[in-house]
Amino acid sequence: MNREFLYIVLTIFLGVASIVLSFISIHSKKLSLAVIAVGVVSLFASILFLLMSAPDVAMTEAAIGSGLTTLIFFYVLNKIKKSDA
Amino acid sequence: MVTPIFIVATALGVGFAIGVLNKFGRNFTGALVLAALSFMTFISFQWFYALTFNNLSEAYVFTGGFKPPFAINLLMGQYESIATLMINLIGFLGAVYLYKSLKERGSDAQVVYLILIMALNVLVMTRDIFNLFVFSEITSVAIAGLILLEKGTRSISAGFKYIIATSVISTIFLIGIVFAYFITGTLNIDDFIGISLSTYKGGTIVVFLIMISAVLELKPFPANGWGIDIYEASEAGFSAIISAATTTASLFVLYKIMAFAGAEWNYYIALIGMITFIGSNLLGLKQDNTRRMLGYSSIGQVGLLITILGFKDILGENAPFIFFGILISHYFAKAGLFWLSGIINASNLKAWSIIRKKPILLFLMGTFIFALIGFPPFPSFFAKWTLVMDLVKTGNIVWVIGILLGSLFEAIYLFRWFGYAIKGDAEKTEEYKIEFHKIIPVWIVALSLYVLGYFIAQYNEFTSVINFIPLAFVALIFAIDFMPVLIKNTIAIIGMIFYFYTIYPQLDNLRLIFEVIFLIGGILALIAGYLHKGKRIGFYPVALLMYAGLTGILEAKTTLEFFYGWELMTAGSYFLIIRGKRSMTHALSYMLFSLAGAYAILTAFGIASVGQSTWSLSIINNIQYIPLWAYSLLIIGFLTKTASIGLHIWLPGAHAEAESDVSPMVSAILLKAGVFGIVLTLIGMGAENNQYSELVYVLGWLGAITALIGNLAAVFQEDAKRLLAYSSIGQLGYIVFGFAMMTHLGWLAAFTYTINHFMYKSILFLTIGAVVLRVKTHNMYEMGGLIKKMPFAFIAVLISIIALSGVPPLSGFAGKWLLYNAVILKGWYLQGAIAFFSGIIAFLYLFKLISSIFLGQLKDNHRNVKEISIWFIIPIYILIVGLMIFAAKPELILQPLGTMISQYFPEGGLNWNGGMATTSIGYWHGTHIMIIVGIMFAILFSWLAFLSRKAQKVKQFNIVYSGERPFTPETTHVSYNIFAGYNKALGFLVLPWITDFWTLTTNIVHDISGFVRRIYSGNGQTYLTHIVLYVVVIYFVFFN
Amino acid sequence: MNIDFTKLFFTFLGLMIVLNWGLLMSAIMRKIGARVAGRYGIPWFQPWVDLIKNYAVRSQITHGIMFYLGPVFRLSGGVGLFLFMPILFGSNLWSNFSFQGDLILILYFQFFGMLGMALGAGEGGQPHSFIGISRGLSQFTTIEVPMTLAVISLAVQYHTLSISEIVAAQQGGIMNWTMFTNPFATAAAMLSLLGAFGHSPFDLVKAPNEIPIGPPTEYHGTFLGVLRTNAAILHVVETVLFMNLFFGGASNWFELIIKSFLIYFWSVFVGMVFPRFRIEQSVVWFLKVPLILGIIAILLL
Amino acid sequence: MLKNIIIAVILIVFAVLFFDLFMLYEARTGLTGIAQYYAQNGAKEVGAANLVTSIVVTYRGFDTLGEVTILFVAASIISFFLKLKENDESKNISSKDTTEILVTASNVLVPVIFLFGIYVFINGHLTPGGGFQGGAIIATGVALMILANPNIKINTQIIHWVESISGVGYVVVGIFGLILAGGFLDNKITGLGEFGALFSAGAIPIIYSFIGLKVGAEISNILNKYQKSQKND
Amino acid sequence: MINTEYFTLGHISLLLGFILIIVGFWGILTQKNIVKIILAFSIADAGINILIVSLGYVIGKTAPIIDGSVVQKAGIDVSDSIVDPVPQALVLTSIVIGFGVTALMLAYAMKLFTAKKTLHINKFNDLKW
Repeated sequence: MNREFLYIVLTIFLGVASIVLSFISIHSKKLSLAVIAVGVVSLFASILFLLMSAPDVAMTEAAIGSGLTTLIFFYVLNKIKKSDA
Repeated sequence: MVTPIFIVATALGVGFAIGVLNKFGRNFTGALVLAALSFMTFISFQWFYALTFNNLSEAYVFTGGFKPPFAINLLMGQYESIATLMINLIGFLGAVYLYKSLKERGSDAQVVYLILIMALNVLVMTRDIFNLFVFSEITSVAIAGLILLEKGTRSISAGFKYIIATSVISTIFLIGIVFAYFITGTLNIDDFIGISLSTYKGGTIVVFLIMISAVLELKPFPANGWGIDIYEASEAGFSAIISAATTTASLFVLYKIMAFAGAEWNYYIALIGMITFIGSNLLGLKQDNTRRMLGYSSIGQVGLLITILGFKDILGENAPFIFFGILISHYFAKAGLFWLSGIINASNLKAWSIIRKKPILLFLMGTFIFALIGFPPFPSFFAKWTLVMDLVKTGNIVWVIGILLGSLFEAIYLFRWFGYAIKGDAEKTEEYKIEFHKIIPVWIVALSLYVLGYFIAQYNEFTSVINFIPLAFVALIFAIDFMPVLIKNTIAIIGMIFYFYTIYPQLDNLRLIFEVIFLIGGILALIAGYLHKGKRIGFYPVALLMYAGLTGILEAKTTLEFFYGWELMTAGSYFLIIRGKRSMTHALSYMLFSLAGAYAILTAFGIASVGQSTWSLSIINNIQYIPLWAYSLLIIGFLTKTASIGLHIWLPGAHAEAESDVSPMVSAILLKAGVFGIVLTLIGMGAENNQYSELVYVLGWLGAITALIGNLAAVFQEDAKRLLAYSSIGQLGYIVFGFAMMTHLGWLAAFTYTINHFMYKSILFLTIGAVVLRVKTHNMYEMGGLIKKMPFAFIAVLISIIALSGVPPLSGFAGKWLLYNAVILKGWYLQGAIAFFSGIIAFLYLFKLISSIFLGQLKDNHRNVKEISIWFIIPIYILIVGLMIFAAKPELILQPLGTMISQYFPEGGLNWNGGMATTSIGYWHGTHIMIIVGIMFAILFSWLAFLSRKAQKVKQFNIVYSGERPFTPETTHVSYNIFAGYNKALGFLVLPWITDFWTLTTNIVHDISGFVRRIYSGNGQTYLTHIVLYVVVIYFVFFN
Repeated sequence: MNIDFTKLFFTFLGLMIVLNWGLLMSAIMRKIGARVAGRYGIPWFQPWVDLIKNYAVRSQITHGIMFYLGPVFRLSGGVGLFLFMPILFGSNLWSNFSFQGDLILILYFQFFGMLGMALGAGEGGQPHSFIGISRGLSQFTTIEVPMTLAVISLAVQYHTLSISEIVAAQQGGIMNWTMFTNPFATAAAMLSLLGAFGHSPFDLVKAPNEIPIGPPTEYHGTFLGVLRTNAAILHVVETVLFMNLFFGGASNWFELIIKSFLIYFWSVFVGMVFPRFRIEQSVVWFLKVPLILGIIAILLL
Repeated sequence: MLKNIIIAVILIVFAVLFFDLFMLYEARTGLTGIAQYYAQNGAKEVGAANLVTSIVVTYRGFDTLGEVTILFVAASIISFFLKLKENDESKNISSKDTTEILVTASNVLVPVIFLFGIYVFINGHLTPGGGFQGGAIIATGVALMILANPNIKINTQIIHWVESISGVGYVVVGIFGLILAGGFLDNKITGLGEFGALFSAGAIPIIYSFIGLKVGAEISNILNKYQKSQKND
Repeated sequence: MINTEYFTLGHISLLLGFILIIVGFWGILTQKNIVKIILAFSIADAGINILIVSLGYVIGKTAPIIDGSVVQKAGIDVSDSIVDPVPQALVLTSIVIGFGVTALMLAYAMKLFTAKKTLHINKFNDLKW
C-alpha cells in the first residue's frame, strides 16, 4: 500500500505537470518551447508507464514518443525558421 | 485453393522486396505490382467462385497458430469474397489506369498503392477489432499519401485535411476498442457477437464509439468536408479507387460492426445514411466542378448503402442482393466516371462538351450515368426495384420517398452534366488524347455493367422473365452503327415489322391498339429517316431502345417487366430528345419529370404488391393497402408522360427542338405510353363500379383544364413545332378527360382521340418538320405562301387540321361527337363546356399554323424552296389514307373498339345500325355525312368554277390594296402575334405560372443547396469541429 | 343511301326560299337601320341587284386554288347547315338530311365554312384579310362558349340531341317553349347570337363602315356573290336553329318567317343601340355575362 | 472568440461522454478474458518470458505486421513526398559546424547504440523491449550520426537493403509458419527451446530481429528524408 | 476524505489520459498554426496511450514478464502476479502508428509551408463548397 500510495502521489504530480505542460505547449507563442513541452509530456507518460508495470511501453514511448517525434518536429521547425529568415 | 492470407503475403512480400528490386527500373516494379494485384484478384475470384458456385462453406484463416480469440483470424465467406474481389479487381484496373502516374512518382508510390489495396482486403476479412483499427490506419495513411499523385497545392491541403480528420476519428475508434476490451476481455468480433456486446454493462457507449467512428469513416453528411475534398483534389484515377474500393471496404467494416452493435442501431444507421444520401445529393446540385460533384454523388451513394445496411434486418434475405446490386453499380459506374474525368480533364461541367469529339466516350459516360441512376439493364435497377418493393411492403413508405427524392437530386446534376457533354457549347477546341492504358479499364467496367445487368436479371424467378430480344436487337443496331443510314434504317424497319408480326398474336385488343401505334407508327416515322445522308451516328440505337421499351410495356406480364420497359423507353426517348439542336435544358427537364413519374409509379407498384404473392401486373387490379394513394401515384406517374397541366413544362421544348422525324416519335407515339398507363390504372381501379370517383373526378377536371391551357398556349406560339407541341398537350388533355369519365362512351371517345391524335399529329409533325428542313426556321412569321412551293405538304396539313379541329366530315368529328354525348350522359357539363371551348380555340392555332406557313405572301428567301422530301411524303400520305378511311367508315374502327371497351363497361355503348351510330340522345352517320358534304361541295365548286371559268391568275402581290410593300422586320409581319387581341383578353390564362412554379421550386432547392454547402468552408479545422460535433449530436440523439 | 328525288327537290326548293327570304330580310333590316339613322335607305330589291351584278362581273382574278376554294367552303358551310337542319316541324319533306346527324353536327359544321373562308382569304395575301380572320376567329371562340352551355343545357333538359325531338318537346303551347322552360339558356344563346351575326357591337371583324377590310377584302365579283349568297342563307338558317331550339320551332313557312324575322331583328336592334367593341373587349364580354348565364343554366339543371 | 466558446462547449459535452466512460472503470484486481489465457498458457505455448512479446509477435503478430507496414508506408510516402531534385545532392547544408564534443561522442556512441539496439530486439522475448524499441534505438543512433555530421551521406542503399530484406524475411517467416506450423506468423516453426534461454521461443528472436531491423531502417529512412529536406530550399 | 475506491493509480492515470485527450482536442480545434495542431495531436496520442495502459493496470502486480529466477519452468500460471499484457501490446502498436502518422503530418506541414509560406490553417481553404 505504501508503494502504491507513493506511485499515486507521483502520478498526480506527473499528471498535473503534464497537463500544465500541454497547456503551455498549446498556448505558447514559441514553437520550439511547445515542441519541447510535448516531448516532456511524452517523457512523463513513459515514467507513468513504468509505474504501471509496463516497461516495454515505457521504452517505446521514451524512444519514439519523446525522442524521435521531437526530433522530427525540430526538423520541421528548423526548415520553417530558415524559410522565414 | 490458395488461402486468403496470401493476399496479404503477396502484397507485403512484393511491397517490401521492391525496396531492392527498384534498381531494375520503374517499369519492372510497375509490372511486379500489376502481377501482385492480378494474383490477389485471382485469389479472391477463386474463393468467390468456390463459395458461390461450388457451395464451399466459409473459411476462417488463423494467424499465429492459435485459435481466436487468442489470435487474430480472418474470415473468407460469401460476402467477403465478393467484397475482396471487387476491391482487388478495381485495384488492378486502377493500377493499369494509374500506371503512368505511379511510375512518375516512383516505386514508393507503386508500393503504397499495392499496400493500400491489401489493407482494404484485410479490412474486409479481419475478425479482430484492433486489427481492423491497424489496417484502417494503414488505409488512411496510404490514401493521404496517394492523394499526392496529383500535383499542386490543392491536393496537399486536401491530404492534410484528410489525415487530421481520420486521426481524430481513429482516436475515437481506439478509445472505443480499448474500452470494449476492458469490459469484455476480448477483441474478437465473433466474441462480441456471441456475448452481444451492447447488452454488457457500458456496452452501449463502447458500441457507440466504435460505431460512430465506422460511420465517420464513411463520410456522413454533414461531417464530411474532408472527404469531399479528396475526391476533388486527388488524381482522377485515385478518386476512382477511393470511391469504389475504399468505400466497399468501409461499408463492409460498418456491416461487421453492426453485427454486434445490436438492433437498436439499425434505425439510426438508416437515418444517418438517409441524411447523407439526401444532403449530399442536394449539395451536388450546385456543383460545377466535375470531380467535386462526383464526390458528392459518391458520398450520396454511400449514404444510400448505409441506409440499406440499416434496413438489413427488415429487408431479410433480399438485403444482400439489394446491397450488392447498388454497390456494384456504384462501384463500376463511379470508377468509370472518375476515370473518364481523368481522360477528359475538364474540371468545369460545362467544359465537358469536348467529350463529343470522341462519341464513343459519350457512350461510356452515358452508360455510367444511367447505371448510377438505376436504369435498366444495369444491376442497380433491379436492386432499387427490390429495395423499394420491400420497403413499401414493410410499411416504410417515408423512407422510399426519401430514397427517391435523393435519387432525383442525383439525377438532376448527373443529367445536367450529361446534357452539357452532349449539347453544351463547344467553345473550347482543346485537343485531348486517349491513352490506351487509361481507356481500357473504362471499357472493362462499362462492359461489366452490361454483363452483370444481364446476369443479375436471372437472379431469381421474378426478374428472369424479362424479354431480352428487343434489347439484343438494339445492341445489334448499336454494333453496326458505323454503317450508312440506308442499311441501318432498312434493318431497323425490317426488324420492327418482323417483331410486330411475331408479337401481335400474343396481345389482347387493348394492347394491340397501342402496339400498332407504337410499332407501325414507329416504322412510318422511320421511313422519313431515309432522307438522312451519312451515318447518323447514335440515332438508331436510341430510337430502337425507345421502341424496345414501348413494346416492353405492352408485353409486360409483371409490374417489374412493365417498369423495366418504362425505364428503357424513358432512356431511349431522352436520347432522342437531346439530339435536337437546342434541346439540352428540355431533355433535362424531360428526364427529371420522367424520373419523378417513374418513381411515383415504382412506389405505387410497391404499395400494390403489399399482401400479394405475385408480381403479376394484375395486382394493380386489387390493391389492398392504401389503394387511393397507390392509384393517385400511378396516375401522377403516367400524367408526367402525357404532360398534363402542371407536369407539362418539359414537353413544348422537347418536342419543338427535336429533329424533324423525331418529333412525331416523341409526340404522336411516346405520349401514348402514358395513355396506356392511365388506361391500365383505370381498369385496375375497377371500371364499372369504381370506388374512387373523387380521384377520377379530379382527373377529369385536370384533363379539361389541360385541354384548355394547352390549346390556349398553342395559340400564342410563334414557333411552328412549339405550337404543335402545345397542341399535343391539349389533345392529351382530351384523352385524359375522356378516360376519366369512366363510361363506355367516354372511353370510346378517348380511344378515338388516341388513334386520331396519333395519325394527325404524326402527319403534322412530319410535314412541319419537313418544311422546317427546307426553310430552315421554326418561326411561322418567317414563312408564308409556301402553298405554291409545297402543295403536297399543304394538302397534308389541311386535311390533318380539319381532322384535328373536329370539323365534320373528317374523323376528328367522331371524337367530338362521342365526347359530347359522353359528357352529357355523364353529367360533367362544365368540364364538357371547357373541353368544347378548347376545341374551338384549336381553330385559332390551326389557322395560324396553316395560314402563316402556307398562305399569304411568299418570302423572298423562299423563292427557290422545293417540295418536302419524298421520304416524308410517303409516311404522311400513308397516314392520310388511314385518316380518310377512319372518316369514311368510322364503324370499321369504332365497332371493334366498342367491343373491347364492353369488357370493362358493358353498358352504354353505341348502337350500330349499318353506318348509323346512336346513343340514347344523339345519332350520327359518318359515311352519309361524308357523302352529302362531298356531293354538295362538288356541286358548289363546279358551279363557282363555271361562273368564274375565265378568272385570271395573278401574283399575290397584286392585291386590291396597293402594290406598296415597305421593307419591314419580320416581327411586323401580319402573322406575327396574330392573335394579339385574344392575348390581351385571355392571355393571362397562359402566363407561364406553372413554369414559374417549377423554376421557383428549382431555385429554392438550389438556394438551399448553395446555402448548406457553405458549411464546407474549406478549413480543415472546421471540418474537425464538424466531426466532433457530429459525434456529440449523435451521442445525445442516441442516448436520449 | 337511297336517293330520294322528291326529297332532293324539296330540299332545293327550301334552299331557294331561304335564300330569298334571307336577301329580303337583310334589305328590310338595312332599310330600318337607315330610317333610324334618318336616311332614306336602299330599295327593298337592292340585295338582288347586288347579287346579280356580282355574278355578272366579267373580269375576274384569282390568287390560287385555295383562294378559289375559300368561298366554296364558305357556301358549303351555309348550305350544309341548311341540309342538316330540320326546317319545319312535323314535315318529313322539309326536314332535309337532319337524320344523318344531330345538334353536335350542326354546331361543328358551322366551322366548316369559317375555316375554309379563313384559308381562302389567307391565300389572297391581303394583310387586312389576315387581321379580319384573326379577329373573327378570336371572337368566334368565345361566342361559342355560352352557346355550348345552352346546348348542353337543352340536351340535358330534353335528354336528346336531335333538333326535331327538341322541337317536338316544345309543342303544345307557348309556355312549353324553351324560352320559358329554360330562360337562362335562352338568354345565353341569344346573347351569343349577337356575336354570331357580327352586327354592331361585334362587327369589328368586317368593320363595314370603313375601308373594306376583313376576310372578304380580296374577294370580288363571282366570289363576292357566292359569299353574299352564303350570308343570306346563313342568316336564315341560324335564326331557324334558334327558333327550333328556343322558340318552339315552326310548323309552317309563315310561322318560320315571323319567328326568324323577330330573332334577326333582335340582333339588328342591339346593333343600332350599342357602339362597336374592340376585339379584346368583346372576347371578355362574352366570357362574362353570357357565360355566367350559361353556367347558371347548367347549374339549375 | 465566439468560435472558441462554441468549441469549448462542444468539448465540454464531449467530456460528458468521456465521463460516462470513466464511470465504467473500476480498478482491476485480476486478469480476465484473453489476458488470463495468455498469462496461463503464454509461456507454455509460445515459450517467451516476456508475455508482451509473445502477444506482439505471435498471438497478435498480424497486427504487428500491419504496424510495420504503416511505418513502411509512411516512410515511402515521405520519401516520394519530400523527394529532392536529383542533382541537389551535392549542395551542403549551410548549418553551423557542430561541436567537437558531439562529433566525438557520436563516433564513440553510435556503435554502442547500435549494439544496444540489437541486444534489445534479440532479447525481446526475455526482457522488456523488442523489435520496436530496438529499432527505435538504432534509429536514434542514426539520428545522432546525422546530427553530428549534417553533411554525412547516409548510404541510403544500405538502409533500403536492410529494410527490404528484413521485410521480405518477416513475410517469408510468416509463410513458413503457415506451411510448417499452425498458421501465418506462427513462431513454432522451430522448437520452442529452453524457456528463458536466448535461443528459445521458436522464431520469435528471428521475427523480432527482422522487425527491429525493419523498424530501425524505416525510421532512419524517415529521419534521413527529413534531414535531406532541410537543404531543399 | 477521498473515496479510496476512486483513488487508485488506475483511476488517476485514466483521468489523466482523458484530460490529455480533451486538451489535445482543444488544441486541435482552436490552434491556427498547423505545427501546433500536430503537437496537439501528439498530446492526444499521449493521452490515449496513458489511457490504454491504465486500463490494463492491475493494482500491485508486476510487469508481464516471467522472471527466470522466480519461475523455474515454462507453463506456469502467472495470472495472479502480472498486469494485463494485452493493452501493453496494443499501446506498442498505437505508439508506432502515432509516430508514423505524426511524421506524415509533419511532412504535410512542410509541404504546405513551401506551398504558401505560411502555416495558418485558414489559408488552406482553396477547396470548398
